[in-house]
Amino acid sequence: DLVFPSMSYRTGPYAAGGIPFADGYADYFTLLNERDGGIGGEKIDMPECETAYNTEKGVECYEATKDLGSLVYQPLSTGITYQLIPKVTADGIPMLTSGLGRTSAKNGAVFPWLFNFPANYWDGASVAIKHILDEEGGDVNDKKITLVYHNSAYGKEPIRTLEELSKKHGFDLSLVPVDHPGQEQKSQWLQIRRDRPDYVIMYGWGVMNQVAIQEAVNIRFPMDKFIGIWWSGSENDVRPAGAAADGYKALTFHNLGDDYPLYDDLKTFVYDKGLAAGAGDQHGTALYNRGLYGAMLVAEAAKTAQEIHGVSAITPAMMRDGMEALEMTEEKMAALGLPAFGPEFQVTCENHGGNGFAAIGQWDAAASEWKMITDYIQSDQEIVQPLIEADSMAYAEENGITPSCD
Amino acid sequence: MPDQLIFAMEVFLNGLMAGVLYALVALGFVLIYKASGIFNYSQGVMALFAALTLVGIMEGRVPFAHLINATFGTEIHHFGWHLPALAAILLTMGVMVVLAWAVNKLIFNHLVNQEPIILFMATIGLAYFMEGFGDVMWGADIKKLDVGLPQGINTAIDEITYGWFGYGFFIDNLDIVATIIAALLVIALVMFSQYTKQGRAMRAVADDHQAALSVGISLNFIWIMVWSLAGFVALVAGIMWGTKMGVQFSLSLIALKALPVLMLGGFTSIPGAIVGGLIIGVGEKLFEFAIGPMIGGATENWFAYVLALIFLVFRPQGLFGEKIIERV
Amino acid sequence: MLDAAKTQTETLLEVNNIEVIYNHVILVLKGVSLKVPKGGITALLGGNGAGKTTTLKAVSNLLASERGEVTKGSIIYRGERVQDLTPNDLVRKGVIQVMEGRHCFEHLTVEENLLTGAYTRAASRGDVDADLEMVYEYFPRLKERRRSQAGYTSGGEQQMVAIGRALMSRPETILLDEPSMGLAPQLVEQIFNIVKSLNEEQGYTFLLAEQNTNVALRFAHYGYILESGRVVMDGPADDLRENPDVKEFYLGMSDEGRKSFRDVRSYRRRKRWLS
Amino acid sequence: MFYREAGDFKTSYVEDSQTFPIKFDRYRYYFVLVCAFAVVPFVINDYWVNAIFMPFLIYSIAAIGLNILVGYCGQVSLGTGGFMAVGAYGCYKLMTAFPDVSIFFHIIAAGGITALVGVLFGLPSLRIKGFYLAVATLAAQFFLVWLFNRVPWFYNYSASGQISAPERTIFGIEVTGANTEAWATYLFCLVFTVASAIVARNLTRGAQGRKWMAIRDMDIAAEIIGVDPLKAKLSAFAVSSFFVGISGALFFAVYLGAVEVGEAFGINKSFLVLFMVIIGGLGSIFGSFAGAAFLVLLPVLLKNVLVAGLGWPTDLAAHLEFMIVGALIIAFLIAEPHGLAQLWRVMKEKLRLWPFPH
Amino acid sequence: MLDATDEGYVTSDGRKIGDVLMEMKNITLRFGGVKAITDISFDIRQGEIRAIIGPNGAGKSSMLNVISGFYVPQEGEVWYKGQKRPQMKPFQVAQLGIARTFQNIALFEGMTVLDNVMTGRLNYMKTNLFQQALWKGKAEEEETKNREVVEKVIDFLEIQSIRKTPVSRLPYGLKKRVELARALAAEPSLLLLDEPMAGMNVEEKEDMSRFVLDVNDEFGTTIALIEHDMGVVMDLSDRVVVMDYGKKIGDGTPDEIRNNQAVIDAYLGVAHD
Ligand SMILES: Nc1ncnc2c1ncn2[C@@H]1O[C@H](COP(=O)(O)OP(=O)(O)OP(=O)(O)O)[C@@H](O)[C@H]1O
Ligand SMILES: Nc1ncnc2c1ncn2[C@@H]1O[C@H](COP(=O)(O)OP(=O)(O)OP(=O)(O)O)[C@@H](O)[C@H]1O
Ligand SMILES: [Mg+2]
Ligand SMILES: [Mg+2]
Repeated sequence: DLVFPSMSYRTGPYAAGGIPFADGYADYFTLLNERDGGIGGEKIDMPECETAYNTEKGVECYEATKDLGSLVYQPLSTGITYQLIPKVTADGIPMLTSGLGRTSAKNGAVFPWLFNFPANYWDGASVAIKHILDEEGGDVNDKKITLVYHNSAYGKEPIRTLEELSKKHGFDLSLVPVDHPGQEQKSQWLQIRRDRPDYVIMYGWGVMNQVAIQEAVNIRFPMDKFIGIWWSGSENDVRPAGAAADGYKALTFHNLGDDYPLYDDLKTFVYDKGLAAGAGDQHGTALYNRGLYGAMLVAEAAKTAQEIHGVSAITPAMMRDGMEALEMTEEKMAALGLPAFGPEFQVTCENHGGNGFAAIGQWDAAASEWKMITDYIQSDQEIVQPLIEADSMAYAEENGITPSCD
Repeated sequence: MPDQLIFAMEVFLNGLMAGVLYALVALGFVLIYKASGIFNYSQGVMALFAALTLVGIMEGRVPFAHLINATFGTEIHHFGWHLPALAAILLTMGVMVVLAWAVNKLIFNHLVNQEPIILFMATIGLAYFMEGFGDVMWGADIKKLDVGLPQGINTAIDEITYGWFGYGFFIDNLDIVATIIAALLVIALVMFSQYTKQGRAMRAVADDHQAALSVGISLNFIWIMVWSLAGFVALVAGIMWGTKMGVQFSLSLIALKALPVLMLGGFTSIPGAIVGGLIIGVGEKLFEFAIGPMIGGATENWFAYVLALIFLVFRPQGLFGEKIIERV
Repeated sequence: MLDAAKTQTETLLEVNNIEVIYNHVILVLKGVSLKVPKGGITALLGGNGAGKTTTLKAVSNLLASERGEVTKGSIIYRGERVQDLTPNDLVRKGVIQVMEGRHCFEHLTVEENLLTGAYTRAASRGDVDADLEMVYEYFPRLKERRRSQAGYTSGGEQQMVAIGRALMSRPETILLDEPSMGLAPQLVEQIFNIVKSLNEEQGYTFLLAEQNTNVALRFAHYGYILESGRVVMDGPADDLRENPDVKEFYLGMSDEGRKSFRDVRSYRRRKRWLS
Repeated sequence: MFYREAGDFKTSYVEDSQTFPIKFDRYRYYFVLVCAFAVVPFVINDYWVNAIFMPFLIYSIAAIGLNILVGYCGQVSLGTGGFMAVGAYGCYKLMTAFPDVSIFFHIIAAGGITALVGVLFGLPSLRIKGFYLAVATLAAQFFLVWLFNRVPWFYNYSASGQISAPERTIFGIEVTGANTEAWATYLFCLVFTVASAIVARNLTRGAQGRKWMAIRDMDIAAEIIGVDPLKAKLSAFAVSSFFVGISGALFFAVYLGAVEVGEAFGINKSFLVLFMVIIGGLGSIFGSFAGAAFLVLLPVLLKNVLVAGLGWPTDLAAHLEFMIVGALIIAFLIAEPHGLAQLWRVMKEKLRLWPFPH
Repeated sequence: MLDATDEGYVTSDGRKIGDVLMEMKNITLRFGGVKAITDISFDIRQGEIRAIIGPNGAGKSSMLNVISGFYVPQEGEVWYKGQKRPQMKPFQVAQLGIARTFQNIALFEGMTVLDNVMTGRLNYMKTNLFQQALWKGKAEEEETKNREVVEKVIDFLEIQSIRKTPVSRLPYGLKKRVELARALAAEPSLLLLDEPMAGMNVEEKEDMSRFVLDVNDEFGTTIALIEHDMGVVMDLSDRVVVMDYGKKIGDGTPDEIRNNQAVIDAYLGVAHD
C-alpha cells in the first residue's frame, strides 16, 4: 500500500476551510483507487487524522501515523509545519506545503525533505502587485496600497516582499494588522476609509476574512481593488457578505470551478458510489479543488518515484526522489482530466518550490462562484529569489547544515 | 476643525457602537451571574448555538444530518422549507428554553451550593459539550445569516456630517439597530430585576443558594428562567454578530470581547454592562487610533483588558458592581 | 407549662428512625425519631455536633445541597412522605426553616430580605405590607435599618432578619435552628416570647434546635435530647427540667443551685449516656 | 483490609507530617518513581513520548504551578499561556545568547524570568479579587502574546516570526533539536516534573503553604492573624510563574521545538491548564497530575477509540470528543466537585473503612 | 470600686492586675451615615479579663476590629504598651502580639484543624522560600519546633481527636474551640474573643470558661471578651465595659455593672443574678 496520511482539520475555528480541502484530498485518492486500482497497481491508503489546526494535535497525528509507512505529509498549517520540519528531516519523510509553511523551504539544498511548490507567500504578494501593475497600466508610482494582515507569523510573511516591491515600483505601502481572531475590525476599516488606499491586499485567515470583506462592503471599498491571498479566497469568505461581495479578488495557484473531465470521473467512480468524503457537498469549491490539486501533485510524484526506482511499493525516501524529479506539464494535467489546472513547473534539488506562478480569481456573487480572470502570472523572481536565498542560508547557518545538491 | 479631530470623533462614535455590541454579549453573562453567582463561560458558545439553530431552522436544515447519514448511509440534508425570520426566531427561542431547562436539570441542579469556581468549571464543561453538539447538529461550515437587518454605511449620517465637516462619518446601520435593541433590552431587564418579585428572588439566589432554598425559592425555576433569558440575550447577540461575520465557530469567541466589558461594568450590573461596553468600545478604538500606529497596531485585544484593569484598581467591584462585602 | 391536651392532638411531623450520611461516608444521624405535635413547641437539645442541625435540614430537605442524604427511615408531614419534595414544595406546604448562622442575603437590603420570605405566597401587596409591619413591630431595630444592605448589619440584626423572613411566609411549622445564638439576653427572651405568642395566638408549630437549654425548656412543651446522632432522652419539657442529668449537663445546675463558671476550672471527666 | 493506619504508628512529628503517612501509599509512590525512571525509558517509542508522556509531564508542571496560585492561594489566573510564553521566549533568548551554558540552567533561568513577570502582573491581585482578578489576568495573557509577536528582538528577527530551538545536549545527549531520542527527552522532562512536584509539595506543606491557604480561604481573617497579603500573594504569583515558566520553556524547547506565540501560547492554553487544575483538584499536587493526565490522555484515547476503533469519520469523532469531554467534566464535577484528587481521597476513605460501609 | 490606679489592682480572687496594656482614647467610627462607635474610651490592663457587653448592634465587634486594625476609626487614638500605636495594617497588629477569634467563625475551611492551628504560629516561622522548598534542614526543624507548641495547645483544648479533620466538617462548637486554639497558638499578649461561647450549651460553656481562665492564669494572657451570656460575663471578667448604640454607658466591676441602672435599662432588662 501507498500511505498518504491526511492531516485534516474538520473541527475548531478553521473547520470551514479544512473540510473542503480534506474532502478533495480524500476524493482524489478514492478516485485513483476505484478507477485505476491505486497508483502503479498499489492501492492507496489514506489514514485521516484530525488536527483541529492545533500544533500539539498535529504532532500527535504525525507520531501516530509516521510508522505506517507514510510517504508524504501535508500539514496544512504553518504552525504544524514548523514543528514537523526537524522531525520529518530526522525521520526521512518528505513534506509538502503548497502555498503555506516556511517560504525559504524552496531551497532544496538546505531543506532536502521539504517541498512547497507551486507557489509561496512571497510569490503571492508579488503576483498581487503584478496584477495591480497590469490594472494600472504598468505604473503604480504614488499609488497607495494597504496590506491588511493577520497579526501572526503567517500574516507578516509578505511584508518584506512588499517593502522591496514598493521600493522598486514606488507605491506607498501601509500596514494594518488585525489581531487574532479578528471578529472586530472597525478600527482597521475606519483607518482604511480615511486613508483611501487604491488597493487593499489581505493576508487573512478564518473569521478575519469574512469580517474584513463585510467591513469593506460596509465602507463601500471597491471590491475589485481588494485582493486576498489564496487563504482568503474561498466561498466561505465571501458568502456571508452576500451580493455586495461581488467582484472581490483572490489569488490562487490552481484552477477554480468544476468544469473539468476529472469531475466526470469523480462523479462516476466516487460520488455516485456513495464514496465521497465528508458530507459530499463541497465539490467545485476553491478549497476542494485545492485538496484535489494537492492530492494530484503527490500522486504524480509517487508515479515519478515508481518510475525512477522501478518498484511500485515505494518508500518515503523514494517518494522524496519522486517529488524532487516531479515535472508538471500541461500534457500531463490534461491527461489527468485537469487541463491547465495549475501552473507548469519542474522541481529540482535547488528549487523545491516551483516557479512562483499564481493567478487571480474573482467572485461572481450572482453565479455564486469563483472565476479565473487572469492566466498564471509569475512572481517577480528578482525580488523573491534573493529573499529566499538569504533566509534559507541563515537557517542553514543556524542549524549547521551544509547546503548540498548532489 | 483639524482632520485628526474629526477622525477622532468618528472613531469615538464607532467606538460607542462597537461597545454596544460587546455589551449585548456581556448582558448574558451578567444575568446568569446575578442570579446564581455562576460565571458562565459558555455564554459565547450559547450565542453561537442560538445563531446556528436560527440559521438551521430558517434554512430548513436537518439537524444531525451528518450523523444520521454517517450512521444509516442516507443522504438527507434539507427539509426543503424556508421559514420567515420571525417564525424562526420564535422557534429558536423555544429551543433556548429547552436548553435552559436541560442545563438546569442535568447540571446545576446537582451543583447547588458549590463554590463559584466549581460552577464556573461546570460551565466550561457545558461549553465543550455545546461546541461539539452544535457542530454535530448543524455542521461546521460557515453559514450566512440574514434576518433582514440593514447593514452597511448609513448614508443619511454620511451626508449630514459631510455637510458639517467636509468628511462623512461612517456609521454602520447594523450598529444603529443593535444600539436600539440593546437599550430596550437593558431597560426591560433592569426593571425586571429591581422591581419584580422574581427579580428579587433572582438576586437572593445569587447571594446564598441555601438560604434561598430555605425560604422556598425554587432554584430550578429561577435558574431556568434566567438561563432562558440569557439564551434570549445570546440569540440577540448571535444575530447581530452572525450577521456581521457569518455564523461559525469563531462566533463563540466574542465572549472574549465581552469579558473586559463585564469586568469594568461589574459582574452584577445590567446598566454596568452597557456603560462598560461604551467605555471599552471607545477606549480601545481611540487608543488604536491615537497610539496604535506608534506601537505597531492590533492593540485592541489587550488594551481593552488593560483599560478595565485600570478601572478595577480603583473600584474592585467594577463601576456598578455590587460592593464586595468584607466583614469579620 | 406543658399542655396535656396539646400533646394529644394530631402529630404534624413525624421523623422515623432516619439515618443521614454526608459525602457518602460520614454517618451523622444514626436512627433519629421524633414526633412534632400540631400547635406545639418541640425542642431539640444536645451538644455541639449532636446532629440537631442535620435533623432539621433533613426535615426541610436542605441536605441535598450539602451533599448529605437520608439513607434510611422516613419523614412524614401531615401523613404524607415528604422526603422527596423540594425545599420550596415544603415551604408551600407550610414548613419553613430558619437556618443556623443567619444566612441573610448580603446584597439585598433588610427589607428586601424580608420580602423574599413572602416569595411563595400569592398574597396581595397589602397583605405583604401588613406582615412587614408585623415583623417591624416584633423587631423595631430592623425598621431602623430597613434600607441597609443586610451584609453590613450586626450579628444580632441578621438573626432578626432571618427570623422575620421566615415569618413573612406565614408558615404552619417553623424549624428554628439556634435562634438565640449571638443575641443579647433581653432579645433572647423577646424572641422566645414571640415564638410563644405566635404559637399560642396564631397556632404555629415549632421545632427548635437550641443550645440554650435553659430558655428552650422554659418555652417548649416537649424536648428531645440528641447525642452523637441518637436520641438519648425525650419527655415533656417540665420533666426534663427536673431530670438530674439534664440539670447537671444542660442547665449547669448542681445541687447547690447555679454554679459559677469560675468553679469549673478543675478537670472534670464528662459523663455521657452513650460512648 | 491492608489499607489501614492501624499498626502504623508515628513516633515523631516529622514522621507524622510526611507526604505519605500510610505505608501502602508510600510504597506505591516509590514504585511509580522507579517505574518512571527505570522502566518506562526502555519501553517507550516516539509516539508515546511525543504524543502522551511529554505533554503530560510538561502540562503537569504548568498545572502544579497554576495550582499553587489558584488552588493554594486562591487567586484565579487566566494568564498561564502568557507566562508559558515568557518561559519559552526567555529560554530561547538565553539559549541563543549563551550557547555554551547548559540548557538545564537556561530552563531554570527562564523560570526565574517568568517569576519576575508573574510578580509584576500579580500586583493588581492586592486590590482585585475572584473572577474580577481572573479576567484581569487576561490582560497579561493578551499583552504578552502581543508583545512577543510585535517585538522582533524576542524572536531574533527571524523572517517567519517563529522561534526554533537549536540543538542542545545534556551530558552529551541531545535533548532539543531534530535528533533527539525519545527516552532522552522523556527523562529530561521527567526530572523537571518530579523536582517540581517535590518542591511544590515542600512549599505547600509548611509555613508558606499555610499562608497561601489562609489567604485563599479567608483573606481578611488571614490578614488579621498576621499574614501579609502582599507578600503571600506575590510569592504565590512568583512561585507559580516559576513553574509555569519552566513548563513553557520545556514546551517550546523540548516538546515542540518550534513555536509561534499566538498559536502555542494563546488564551486556549490558559484555559486548558486551568481546566486541568480544577478537574484534577484545587489545592492538590496529585490533582495537578490527575488533571493533566485527564486532559492530555482523554482526547487521545477517545480519538483512538472512535476513529481507529469504531471507524467513525474523523470530524464526527472530533465533535463527539468535545461532547464527551464536556459531559465527563460535568459528570466528574457532579460526582465530586473537588476534583479527581478528592474522588481519590474519598475512595481511600472508603477503603480504610472497608468492608464496613461507614 | 476597684482601686484602679496606674499601678493596677488586685482582684477579688487575689490576682494581681498590672499596668495599662492597651488604651482606647475617644474612638469614633462611622460607616457612611451609621455611627458604629461614638467617642469611646477605655483601657485594658495587663493580666485582666475585660468584658465588652451591650445590645446587638452596639458596636462591640466594631471595637474589636478597631483594636485589630481592621477598621480605622475616624477619630481617636489607640495606645498599646504605653505608646501611641501608629496607623497599622492588621497583620502588623497581629505581629505585636494581639490575637483574636471572630464572631462569625473565620477558620480556614479548606484546611485541617492542625493546619489551622499552625497558622497561629506563622509569625514565629521565619525560614525563607528557598529553605522551605528544600524542606530538609531548617524548614523541617522549624516546623517540628512549632508543631510541638501547637500540640500543646491542642492538648490543652482537648481537640486531639480531630487534629486531621478538615474544619469544614466540624460542628459549630468545635469550630469555636479550634479558633481559640489558633489564637492561643500565637502566644499572644492580648487575646480578643468575640462571643466565644455563642451557640454552646452550658456544659460546653463551662469547658470554654475553663480554657479562658486557664489561659489567663497559666500564661498571664490579657483577655478582652465580648459575650452575651451574662452568667459567663459576670463570673469570668474582672471589669466590664458596656456599650449601647455606639456609646459607652458603663464601665466597672461586674458588681457595679449589675447594679448600674443605665445598663439594666439598655441591656440586662432585669437585674441579673
Ligand atoms: N456538610 C457536612 N459534611 C460533613 N459532615 C458534616 C456536615 N455538616 C455537619 N457534619 C457533621 O455532622 C455532625 C452533626 O452536625 P450538626 O451541624 O447537625 O450538629 P448540631 O447538633 O447542629 O451542632 P451545633 O450545635 O454545633 O450546631 C457533626 O459531627 C458535623 O461534623
Ligand atoms: N463594615 C460596615 N459597614 C457598615 N456598617 C457596619 C459595618 N460594620 C458594622 N456596621 C454597623 O455598625 C453597627 C455595630 O455593629 P457591630 O457588628 O459592631 O455590632 P455588635 O455590637 O458586635 O453587635 P452583635 O452583638 O449583634 O454582634 C451595626 O449597626 C452594624 O450594622
Ligand atoms: Mg447546629
Ligand atoms: Mg458582634
